Amino acid sequence: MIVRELELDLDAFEGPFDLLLTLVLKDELDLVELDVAAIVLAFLERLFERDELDLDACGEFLVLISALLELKARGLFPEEAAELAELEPEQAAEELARRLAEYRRMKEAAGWLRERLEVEGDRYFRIGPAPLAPKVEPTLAPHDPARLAAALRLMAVPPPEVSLAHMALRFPPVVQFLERFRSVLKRRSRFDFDQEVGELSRIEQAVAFLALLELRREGEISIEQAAPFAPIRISRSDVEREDSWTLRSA
Amino acid sequence: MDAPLRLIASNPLDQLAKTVEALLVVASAPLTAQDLAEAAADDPERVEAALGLVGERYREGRSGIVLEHVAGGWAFRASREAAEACARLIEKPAQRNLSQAALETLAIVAYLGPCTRPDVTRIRGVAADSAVASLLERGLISEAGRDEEAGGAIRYRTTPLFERVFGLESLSELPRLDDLGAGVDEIRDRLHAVAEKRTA
Amino acid sequence: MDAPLRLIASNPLDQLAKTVEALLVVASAPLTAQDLAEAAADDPERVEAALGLVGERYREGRSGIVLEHVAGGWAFRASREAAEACARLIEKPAQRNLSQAALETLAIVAYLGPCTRPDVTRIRGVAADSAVASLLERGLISEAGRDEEAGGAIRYRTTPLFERVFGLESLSELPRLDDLGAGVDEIRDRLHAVAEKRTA
Repeated sequence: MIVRELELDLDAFEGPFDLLLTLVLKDELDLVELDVAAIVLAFLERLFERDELDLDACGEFLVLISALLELKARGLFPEEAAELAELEPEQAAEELARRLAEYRRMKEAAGWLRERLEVEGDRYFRIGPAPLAPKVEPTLAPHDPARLAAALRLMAVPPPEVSLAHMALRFPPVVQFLERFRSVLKRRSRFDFDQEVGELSRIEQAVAFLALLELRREGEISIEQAAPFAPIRISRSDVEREDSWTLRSA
Repeated sequence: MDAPLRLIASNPLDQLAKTVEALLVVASAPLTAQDLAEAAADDPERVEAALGLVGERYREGRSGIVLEHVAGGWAFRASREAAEACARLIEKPAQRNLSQAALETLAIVAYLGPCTRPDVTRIRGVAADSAVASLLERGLISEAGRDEEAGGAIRYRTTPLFERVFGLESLSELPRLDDLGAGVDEIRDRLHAVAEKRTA
Repeated sequence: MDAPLRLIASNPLDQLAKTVEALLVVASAPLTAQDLAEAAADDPERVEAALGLVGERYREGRSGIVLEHVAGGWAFRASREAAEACARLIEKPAQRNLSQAALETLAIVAYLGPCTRPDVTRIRGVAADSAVASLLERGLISEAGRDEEAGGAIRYRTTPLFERVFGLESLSELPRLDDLGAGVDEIRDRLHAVAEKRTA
């Protein structure tokens, strides 16, 4: 299965996956309009139509969809979202889900408004004053000048400072980990993923994992894990050839 | 009050209905029965009765002018039969070519209003500046003071024009938020279905 | 033109009169027979005839709505009998108040001296066009020449009426804002800095 040719039929887009990526990269398709979950579902459904697990396709898909998610996440959490940084990862995940649900509701409400417009399109009201309405002499009640001072003071209230604490939520570039792992593999033929990234934040670990998938896709490494949640072991591909055990044969 | 009693004697319901017609034809926004009663210096119950007469006279199909209850009040509009002619007359009604971004922003302001631009940005995930500007220009939203807690950001709310354009008697006619977001459940269900297949 | 000819057959005069009623009730300026004919996609002579029917229906004494021919064309107005009620309607207490946007614009013009619309927009962080228009209409600000440096934009200053409404003998009696800065320039700089942060 070739992931780039995966046919998608989404609200905002219809066509192959690679065209979608091109449009996103050229800024011709707004990621906010894009339902990433629908892409994942389309891929999973295609995957389960087949009996065998296509690991190459899964790896490629994970890299591509992660990149999309990363772009979308950056868009969804601009600097204003500083308060998220103070949350525990589980709370942050819950907050993410809540916001996603909130946005979906608003999107549906927008759809409702659009339908309403179509139904109500043939009702015309006058907008603005009547042509021959009586003219009003502008009369104003006395005002307290303190209100003017208060209005100006309110405009001088600085907006909340953008906290730098949420930098942890930012995504380090994948390439940073590609280089890091390549240099580790120059010194050692194998390493243990958890040991290498144990000190890092969750986000960094996730990006580091993406780097692993990318390296494997390029054929530079092989990945080995004895059981779910067991340590992930990484070995250089030239070493892998010496061993008989590879992920592909597993 | 004495005055209304005196007026009732000299002002039969038909006369009051004419006053109501006059008030509605010069008003630039829907008027409540209370507004009409105050302007007509008559009592709200009699105004309601007069509105019944006016509504009978200006009902769809009977006249080119139709009385409608909208945006919490009463207003005259053009009959639906004349919609095409009105479209030719009024070049840019507030509702033409509303972008998806503008509609989403409008939905957020309608449900959460008054709210600020950062509020809209937080939910939509992209800056809402141009959507807000276009809604302001169309008169579908208006400023509603500043949010002192959010560093003096300007807050926005929907206008009576919004209700008129969307044919709502009030914001309470919007669908309940609990009933929206069905897509969220659907995705969850589909994910569960896939997961079950997998373990089967 | 073919289309109007075809329409004439299917559109009896009474129908056209209803369309004319509809157009007049949504218009915000008087409409000429030509305007009405174009919108109704019918011919001006038939529209004149239809206007005769409409004028008969909406004449003084018969309805609260009266068709009137003024310099610019045809328009509906309120009947003379309803003049007092219309005056009460339009003189609403709400009109006597200033919106937050108007108050802010007024504060900027009063404290910082003559300034242009772009100046006000820069400090408020949002366009001030409708606020400026309403303040001009109420006579609280007036034009004060053009700002040659800012591409000839019109500058505005407060009026004597402004001083009367706010009970000031002169602008020097405005409450002091020492907490915001030592002088006008310092206050302006501070407002600019905050506005930039807010819109960033």
